[in-house]
This record gives sequence, structure tokens and C-alpha cells, in this order.
Amino acid sequence: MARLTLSALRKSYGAHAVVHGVDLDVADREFIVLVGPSGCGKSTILRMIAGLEEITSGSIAIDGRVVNEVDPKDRDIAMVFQDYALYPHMTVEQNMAFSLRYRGFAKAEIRQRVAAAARMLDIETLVARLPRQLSGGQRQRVAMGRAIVRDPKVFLFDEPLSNLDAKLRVAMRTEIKALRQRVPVTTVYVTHDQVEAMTLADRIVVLDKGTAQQIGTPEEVYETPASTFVAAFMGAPPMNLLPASLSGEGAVELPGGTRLQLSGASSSRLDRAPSREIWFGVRPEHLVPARDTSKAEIVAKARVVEPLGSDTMVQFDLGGVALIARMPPKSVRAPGDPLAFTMDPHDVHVFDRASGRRI
Amino acid sequence: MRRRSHILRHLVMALVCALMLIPFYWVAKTAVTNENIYAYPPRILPLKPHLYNFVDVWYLIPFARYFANSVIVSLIAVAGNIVFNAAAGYALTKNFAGKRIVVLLFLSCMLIPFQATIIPAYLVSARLGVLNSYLGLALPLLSTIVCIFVFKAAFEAIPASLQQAARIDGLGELRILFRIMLPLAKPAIATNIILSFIWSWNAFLWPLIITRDVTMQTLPLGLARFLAYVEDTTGALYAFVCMVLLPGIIVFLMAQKEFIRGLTSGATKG
Amino acid sequence: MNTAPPQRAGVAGSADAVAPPVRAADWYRRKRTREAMLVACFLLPSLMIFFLYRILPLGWNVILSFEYWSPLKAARFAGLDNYAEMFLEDDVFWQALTNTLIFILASPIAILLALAVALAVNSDLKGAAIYRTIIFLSYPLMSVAVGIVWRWLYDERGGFINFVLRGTGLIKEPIPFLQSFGWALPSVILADIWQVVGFYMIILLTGLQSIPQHLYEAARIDGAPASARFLRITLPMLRPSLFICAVIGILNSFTAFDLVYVMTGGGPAHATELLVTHIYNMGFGETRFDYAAALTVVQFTLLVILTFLANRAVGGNAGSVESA
Amino acid sequence: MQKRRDVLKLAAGTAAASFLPKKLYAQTGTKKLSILTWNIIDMEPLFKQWFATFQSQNPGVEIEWLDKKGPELPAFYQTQLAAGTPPDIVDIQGGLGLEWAGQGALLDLTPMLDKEPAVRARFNPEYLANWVFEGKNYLIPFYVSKSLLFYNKPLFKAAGIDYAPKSLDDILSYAKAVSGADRTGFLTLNFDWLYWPLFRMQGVDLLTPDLKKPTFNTPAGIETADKLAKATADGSINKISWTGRWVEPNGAFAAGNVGMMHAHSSAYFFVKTQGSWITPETIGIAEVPGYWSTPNSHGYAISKGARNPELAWAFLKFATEKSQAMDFARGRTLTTANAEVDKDFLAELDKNDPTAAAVLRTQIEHTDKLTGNWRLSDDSAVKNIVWAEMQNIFLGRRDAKTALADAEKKVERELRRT
Repeated sequence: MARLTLSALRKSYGAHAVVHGVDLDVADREFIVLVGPSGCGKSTILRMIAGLEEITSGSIAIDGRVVNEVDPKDRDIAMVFQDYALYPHMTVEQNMAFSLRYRGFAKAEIRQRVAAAARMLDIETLVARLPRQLSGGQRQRVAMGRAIVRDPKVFLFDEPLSNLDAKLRVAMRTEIKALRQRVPVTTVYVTHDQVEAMTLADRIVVLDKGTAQQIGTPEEVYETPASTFVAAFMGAPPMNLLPASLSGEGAVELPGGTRLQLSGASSSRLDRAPSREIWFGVRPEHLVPARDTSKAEIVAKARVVEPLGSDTMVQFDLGGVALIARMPPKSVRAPGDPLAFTMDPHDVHVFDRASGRRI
Repeated sequence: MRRRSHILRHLVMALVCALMLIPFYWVAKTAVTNENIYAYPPRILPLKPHLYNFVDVWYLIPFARYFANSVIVSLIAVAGNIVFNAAAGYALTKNFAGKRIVVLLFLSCMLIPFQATIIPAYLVSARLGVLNSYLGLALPLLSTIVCIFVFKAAFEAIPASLQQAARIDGLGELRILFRIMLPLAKPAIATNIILSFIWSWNAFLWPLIITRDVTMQTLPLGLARFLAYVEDTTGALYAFVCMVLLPGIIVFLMAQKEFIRGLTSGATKG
Repeated sequence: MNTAPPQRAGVAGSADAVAPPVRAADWYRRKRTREAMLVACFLLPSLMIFFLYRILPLGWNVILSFEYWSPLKAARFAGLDNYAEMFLEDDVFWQALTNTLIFILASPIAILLALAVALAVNSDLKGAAIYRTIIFLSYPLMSVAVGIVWRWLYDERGGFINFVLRGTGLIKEPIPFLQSFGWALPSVILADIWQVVGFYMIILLTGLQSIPQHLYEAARIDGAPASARFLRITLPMLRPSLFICAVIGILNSFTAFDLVYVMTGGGPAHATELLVTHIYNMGFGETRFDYAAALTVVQFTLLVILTFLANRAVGGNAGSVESA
Repeated sequence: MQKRRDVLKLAAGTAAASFLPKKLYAQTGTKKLSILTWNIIDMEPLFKQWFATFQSQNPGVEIEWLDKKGPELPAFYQTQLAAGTPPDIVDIQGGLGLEWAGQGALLDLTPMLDKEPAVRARFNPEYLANWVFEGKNYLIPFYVSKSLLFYNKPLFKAAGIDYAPKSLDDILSYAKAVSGADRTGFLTLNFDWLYWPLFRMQGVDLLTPDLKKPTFNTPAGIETADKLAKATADGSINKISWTGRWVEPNGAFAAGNVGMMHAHSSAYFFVKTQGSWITPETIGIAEVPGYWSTPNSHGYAISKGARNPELAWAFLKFATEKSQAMDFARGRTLTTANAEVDKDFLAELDKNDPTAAAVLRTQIEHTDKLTGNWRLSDDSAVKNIVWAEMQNIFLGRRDAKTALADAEKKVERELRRT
């Protein structure tokens, strides 16, 4: 049982604040991913949880015990660093056993734990090697092994895959996911890669400029982004965002004069909009090719066509704004081809222009 | 392609080394011949080489005693340098109030020429009661600023995550220094050994001032004593230089092993 | 699952139940104090030695520089007399100052040379250890001997350099290197470079060996060419070592004392006089310790300024690798 | 095994003892005598013998002997002065003794010499007068030398010259005749005031007799400097003359490519070991034209801070006594300025080594023509000023007229300063 609770967590360097009051309640065995662009404060939060950074204000509690005033070693956490931080002068085995030795474990127990972790991570044959004799992926496993042998309350991962090449990154991602099912420990995982976040997380925390923009399951974050920032950050290619205006009674006027009538719940929310100026958002895959051009809400000409095999990405202009649509393969062949789309009102997003918040 | 660049590099290095070695050759040649180095044209190959100069060096001064003195003083200096410099260098990688001042202080300490500090340094040593002792000989050399900065630079090149990992693993500062930082700073340790050894081994003016007792003198002082016997004949001087130089080279070669190990085993490479 | 039951401060039902503690600052302050104490303990031995053998003597020099003093006469206040004499009447001081600056400004040549050598011998080149040893070999030599050998190398009649230059037909008339006002200082500087280049090399090698290899691996994965790896990784990571070298270059303007003293004695007509030889001559040669003290203070101030500039030149923070 | 352990024990014991600072002699007892000599450690057996004899005459006296090499002795002595622990007796070379006397470091020996005229009578009066500062005698001669002229007879013969030069013009014209290819005609040592006879023989003196005003900036002075500069430029004079100190000039002359060398007697013994061409037939020995020469002598002084000045004086009397001085002259082949000793020793040497005897004989003759021994308390400052400008002239950077005028101005300022 290990819960992790952050309340009103703040961090500033002098007058410069990098984390502005983050609240987060991580349930036992939950896998939380902090995601955001570089400089958003995600690593700082992780390091505050680890005790490597001072907390300016707010608190961190593990299992209800406030650990603000607890040294890193006594917080019962384990951390996997971006560069793995394996001790270069020790063998894999010594690396994994290192912290246990300083925690007064019996030799036999250390041996047994290291062996178990090595078996679990499939690195049994490597235990006598030095870190520099390992490949990137193997080092990554050792780093995780070092965390696992500790059997901590909380696992912390600091962009653990960013030093690997693209192919290995995907493979390791899958492994972390698989490992997670065998060792279900409360985890906070930091990454700037939204795909990692989507695939690994139980819940995602999207951070920007030191504030949590949205906390939710991958589905929530993807389907109902709380702000234009989240909308643009999660998903590749990102959500199309157009400056638009509300023309009353649930209607939206897009650039180029197109009017779109939103129905039901959406339209009633629009009435509460603080301003008529909005961002209108639609994901590339939610631009549905219209069979009947006359009924299409968007009519345009393709500008760039990028066939990906499974899909074809098409760029086009709408009232001077560039948009991307994800279309079935071979549905569009060349630049200049005519395009026509309809949109399901449930799949479109409306954000306040000034605040960027979802309406 | 790679091989050709290697050959080119070998050629360049060989040339540089040859240029570096010319004065050496002359030292060695003169040491075994006693030739007048001002003879013209210079004689490139030694004529009738002999080893009398080396024998003279051994017998005309209490070479063994001076050698032992030099070894003791240098060992003290080397030990002091490693421990004190590593500690200070590690401290300087930390952030603390007044760090800039301390760094500035250390740097400025370097900038006073020893020639200008002889008299006060002697008075200080007299006050401490360490005149004419091994400790007194080594004391001013026990910590050197250049070497502190060598350690500082080496520690800073060690990824911060290693220290943090160690902290999470439950190590205190002393253990981090000794178990993590020092083993990873072997090139810096080797540099410290080499430099502090050479500095104390070659120190001349300070031993000259602080020792009164002939039996406390170090090898460089022996040179002066020795030259009094042989009337500044250069062959003897060079023989002496060869004999004084040798330990420095041996220490370098031994410490250099650490460098090589650093290269081949990647001890410092993450 | 855990080995020890957690010390519960109280089971919080929700995030709200955990009140943000205000006392945190106190704990951090204590922690920082503890760290500061540790830092102080680590610095103490070195500081003690420097205090006794560097700072006290500097203070002695500063006080003396405002006095009339000799080992046997009671001190008399001199005000700025020593400084006035130095700046207004002492031509040798100005010459020595110029020469000292030239000596320092020549050190980048040696540092670049050493950097090239260090890069070459830090590679997978076979026999690198031999090259390294040979190039370092000149450093442990006693400066007095180095001076004597180079004095001979430069000799107008019997010297090796003239012998070679004339033998290969490069020059007709021998060059009196150390007897010529134009050649004397460059000649001394060259001999000095010969001696210290191995020192620079060692420092730079230490720096090179401390660069974590994974930085290069990452760069290689990113497809950075060798030149970019040098400019983006090697050079920035070498900054602390380069700074040490720069400081050694500055120091060298007085550690070269023996060499200058033996090779030229500061001559001809002060053409190779450095501030430090002038200081020594004034102190122990002319028994004017008060005036030598004033010279020391001025040289010290000059070198502090130069060190400060060198620090700025390599990116500040006394040669630290800038961390975020 | 047992033996090795003993050796180790002994070594450890010695090492431990060495770690403990030795007590400064000055802080203990009163019957201690400390003697600082200038680079004569090779005389250790003789000195040890003297100490033994002296101790038997003065029971209970402990003697500490320190020896430092030339360039380092001043630094050592002055440090000891500052620390208040100067050696009782110090051996000083050249004009340094007068500077230290001027500083108040040395004891005035005049009362002792006055009280014991027999001691005063031992010494050559001119050499003794070398160290009279402001009318008081601060040092007594230990061993003495002065400059003379050596010449390479084969080179002279090849150039058609077969006698020693009688004037500066002779020197320069012979030098020119000898020089050519890689030969040069003339060399001089230059430290202290060793080059000054070249000016003095032209009637140029440095200072007025009262030492208050410079007198070298005269037409004769300028002319002399000019001549030397020209001869240097055309290769008659070896450039080492103006930069080298001891090893190079002697080495160059010994190499056999230099016609003449102006140096003091000890140079002969150095040159002889380095030059295979040197035999009694080939080396010419002559007085400097006009018999001018610069002394380069060692004297004994007693520190004013000496704990036992009477004991120190007793030792000086002992060391300069005929028997001791004679042993010393024999040991080092030199002149002591003890008139009786020098006479006897030279007679003895005539039989064994006539060339050496001829060299040493010049050292005790014409001692009334000593120059370059100005009794100034700031002799080295004056020396440095004049020498720098001389180098400028001789090596062709400045013309003699302006350089000497500058030197004159600076010397005047220096003389005013003290």
C-alpha cells in the first residue's frame, strides 16, 4: 500500500517560479505519467518527490506521511535516471546490490533479491559486467533492476527512454509495461513523449509552465482535452486549432465563413462561454471525408499529401489556417485534389480564445 | 582512411617528441662525457662516454640520505595533496553561501610568487616550531590550488545523477566522496600524485631557507653542495640532474597507469 | 511488501487532509547548515595552509609596501612613496610589467599545442603512452638545468640551434638569441613552453578522461560529425581544465623565475626582466624588501585581474561546467 | 632477519626524530657558534679539523656550520636576519658586505683590529680596506682575487701578435686581428664590477672619491663605451661578455675560439679543466693594461645579532692565522690576503705548478690599483643601473651618449635616495 499525495506543491528559484502549486493524488499501484514540454517543471516535481530538490511550499506525502522533511534515503523510493546513473566502477551485480548493502540487508537476502530481479529482467548473464560493457537497453534494464531490488513504496522514472534510439525505445516501452504488470508499484514517470504517456499511464498529468493543465486517464486527456495546450500536445499530428467565433444558438463560425451547428450538450455549454472569440479544435482523424460534397462542412483543395501506408495525411488551407486530416489510404492522390469533410459535433472541441480553457 | 590518418598522426607525434627530446639528449650526453658544451662545432655523439659523474654524485654528497629526505617529504606532500585537495575540490562542487569568495580566495592565493613570501613563510614556520623538520619542509606544499581545481573539474564532469542515485541509495557525503567520486576521479588522483610529487621533489628555495641541519637537506640542495666540489663542470651537473629526475619519471610512469586504465576500462565513463 | 512498516504520521483520507507544513523552511535551513558545516570541514585543511603560507605573507607584503623597512631597521610609515617611485621613476618596473604581460599572453600558444597533443595521445593511437611520457618528460626537470641547457642551445657560437640553422643553410650569420634585445624574450618564452607543455597536457588529459563517454555515444547516435562532437562536447566539457591551464599560464609568469634567472638574469638591459625577477632583485639583491613588497602587491593585483578575465573568457564560475 | 629488523627500527627512529623540529641553536645555550660560508663545502675536511682544533682551545664550544651557494646565500642570511637568528659569522663575497653593514646587520670590527694591531698587520692593507664602510672596518679578508687577462697564445701567434696588450686600444686591435669565422677576440666576465677596469684604464671612474656624484659621463667615458660597442658589433668582442656570468664565458674561452679573457684568478682553474688546449706554453697570463683590476674577494664578518661576538672574533683570528690560512690556500689554490701566507704559498707553488703560481701572483701585486670597489650601502642598485645602460650600449640598442646621460641621471637619483 503506497499512496503518494502532492498538495499545493510549489518550487521557485528566487523570484522565478517553476512549479505553481500542483495537487496530485496517486493511488496505490497507480502508474502516473507526468508529461509536458521541456521546462514545464515535470522533472522538478519528480526530483522534489525524490527529495533531491527543496520544496518551496506545499507538501508531499507518501502513505500519508509527509516526507518534506525526510532525506531521500529515508523516503523509501527508487529512481531510474535519464542517464541510468549506474556506478561505472561497479559490476551490474554490485550496482544492484549497492543500496541494499547500505541498508543493512543480510548478504544472503541481497543475493537472493538481486538474482530475482536479474531473472525478472532477463539480465542474469550480465551480472558480472561493468556498465560500459552493456548496450543502452541493457543498461536501462540494470537501472530498473536496481530500483526493483529495493522493493520501494514508489518508483520514480525520469525520462528513462530518452537516451535510446527510436526502435529500442518502442521495445523498452513495451517491456516497462509488461514489467509493470509483474511489479505493480506506485509509479511516477516523467516523459516529454506523449506516446509513452498514452501507452504507459493509468493517469496522465499534462504540465505546462509549472501548472497541471489536466489530470486524467489517457482517454480523458485525449478525448476531452482541458485546454488548447493539452489538445495540441497530446496526439500526433496534433489537433487542428482554428480561430473561430460563436454566432449564437450553438453555432460556430469558422474562418472562410463555414458555419457549424453544434447540437445538444455542446451547444448549451457554448452559451456559458465568456466570450464569442474561441478556438475551434478538431483532430485530424475526426475530419470525415464527405460522400456528398454539398453536405460537407469543409471544402478545400489538398496542398500536401503524405501517404503513410495505413493512412494518408493531407494538409490543406481553410481561411488562411493550415489544417491536417487523416484520411483512408489512396483516398487522395496529389496536391490540388478536391477535399470535402464533415464533422461529428461530438468530436469537435471548443476553447475560450483568451484563456485557452475548454468550453 | 583511418589507417592513413593514424600514420600521419604518428609522424606528427614523432616529430614533436623528437623536438622535445633534443635538450634531453644533450643532458644525457654531457652527463656521460664531461665535455665542454661551448665547444664549436658541437659534438653530436659522445666521445669516450663514462659513468664517473654518476659515481661522483653518489659519493661526494650523502646522496642516499638526501634521497631519503626527499622521498619522505614528497610522500607527506603527496598524501596531503590527495586528501586535502580532494576534500576541498569536492566542497567546491557544492553550492554554499560565500562559495564565490572562497574560490576567489583560493585563486588569489596562487597569485603570490613564493619569492615574495620567503621571509613571512619562514617566520610562520618558526612560530609553528617546524623549522628544520620534514613536516616543515612539506607544510606549504600540503595543499595546492591547481590540484584542488583539477579535482573540482573532475568531480564536476561526473554526472550529477550518480551523486543523486547514491544519495537515494542511502550514502552520506563522506561515503559519496570515497565510494563514488574518488573512484571515478582516478585521472585527477593520478595528476595530483604526479604534480605534487614533482613540486615537492624539485622544491629548492624553501628547503634551502628552512633547513639548517645538513642531514635534513633534500636532493636539490645536494646539487649546490655537489657543485661546490666539481667546480660547475657541466657534466657532473647533468649527471646529478639525471639522478634527481629519475624518480619523477618513475612516479609519472606509475601514476600514468591509472590514465591508461581509465582509457581501456572506461572506469570513468558512464 | 515493504520491509518495515512506514512510520505513519497519520493516515490522510484525501489530499486535502495533508496540510502544507510551514516549518519546512526550518528543516531545510538546518539541513543547509549541516551541509555548510561539512563543506567548511572539507575546506578547512587547505584553507589553513593557504592562510599560513599565502594570505599572511600577502598581508605582510601589503603592510610592508607602505613602509620603509629592512630586516634590521624599525619600520617607518612611507605612505605611497614606494608606489610613487614604482610608477613614476622605475623604468625597470614598466619593462618588467610589459614582459610579464607578453609572457602571459604567449601561454595560449602552449595551451593549444598541449591540447592538440592531449587529443592525439588520448585516442586509440598505438604508442600513445610513449608519446605522452616523452612530452611530459621536460616538466619534472629542474628549471635550473633546463635554463643551463637552453642557454647553450641558444648560444651564438657553440649553440645547437645556430649550428642547425647554419648547417641547413637557413641563415648565414649566427643569431645571438640571448644577446639580442629582439630575440631574448621570445627565446626565453620558447624554452618555457618547452618545459610546461607537458604540464598543460596532463591537466587537459585529466579533463578529457573525465568526460563521460555516453555523451559521445549520444552525439554519435544523433549523427553529429567529429568536428561537432569536439565543439559541442569536448570543448565545453574541457572548460574547467582550460581554465586551470589559463591560470597556470598566468602563474607561469612567476614560476618561470628559475629559468629566466639562469638563462638571462633578466637581461640584456632588462629585456627579459619579469616582475618576479625584479621583485627578487629588489628584495634579496638590493635589500629593499619594502619596495619589493610594493612590487609584489602590484603584481598580485594585476594577476588577480587577469585571472578574473580568464575566468570570464572560459565562461565564468571559476571554470565550472555550467549546469542548468 | 634480526638484523633487518634493527635496521628498520633505526630507520624509523631516525625518521621520527627528524619529524620533531630541531630546536633553533639561538634558543639554547650560550657557547654556540654558528658559521655561514659561501659555497666551500668541498673544504669540509679542513673545516672540521679547524673546528676540532678551535674547540680544543675553547672547551665547551659547539659549532654549527652552514654552507650555501652564491645566489642563495643572501636570501638565506636575510631571512635569518628577519627572524632574529643570524649566524654569528658570515662569509660574504664582493660588495654585499658593505650593503649589509649599511643596513646595520654587521658588527664593526675596527675596535678589535685597533686593540690587536698584530691581527691587522696580517692582511694586505688594500684588500683589508676593501671593506671599510664610512671609516669602519666590517670584514676581514678570507680569500681574495682580482681580475687579470688570459690570452690564447696560439691564436695570438696565428694573428701575428706575440705580447700582451698594453692599452684598451691594444686589446681591441688584437681582438679584431684574432677574430673571424667563429673566433672572437675578447671576452670579459661582467658580474659585480668585473668589467670596470676597461673604463678605468681609459681614466674613467664611476664616482667622485667622496662617492657623492657620478663621474663616468665624460667624453672619455662615452668614447670607451663607443669603442666597446663597435668592437662587439664587428665580432671582435664576444657577445657573451655582456650577458654571460661565469660558466659561458669560461666555457667559451676554454673551447679555444676566443683570443683573450678578462676574468679573475679562479677562472683559470675552471678553464684549465675544460680546455684541452691549455698548457703552460699556450695560455698567456697578463696584468690588465694600467694594472687596473677589480677585486672579487671573500671576507668574514660577524653579525651584529651574534650571541657570542667575542667567541666569533676569536674564531676569525684563529681562521686567518698563518697555519690555518696556509692550509686553506693549499687546499683551494688561492690567495688569502694574509701577506705572509701568500708569499710562502706562492714560493711553494712555483715549484709545483708555475702557471698557477703566475696566475696567483697577479692577485697580490698592484693592489693599489683596485677599482670597482665602491664603499656604498646601495652598491648593487648603482651597479644594476649602470650595467643595464652598458648592455644597451654594448649590444647596440642605444648610443653611448644618451645612454650614459640617462645612467648618470639615474645614479644621481639613487645616490640621493639613500
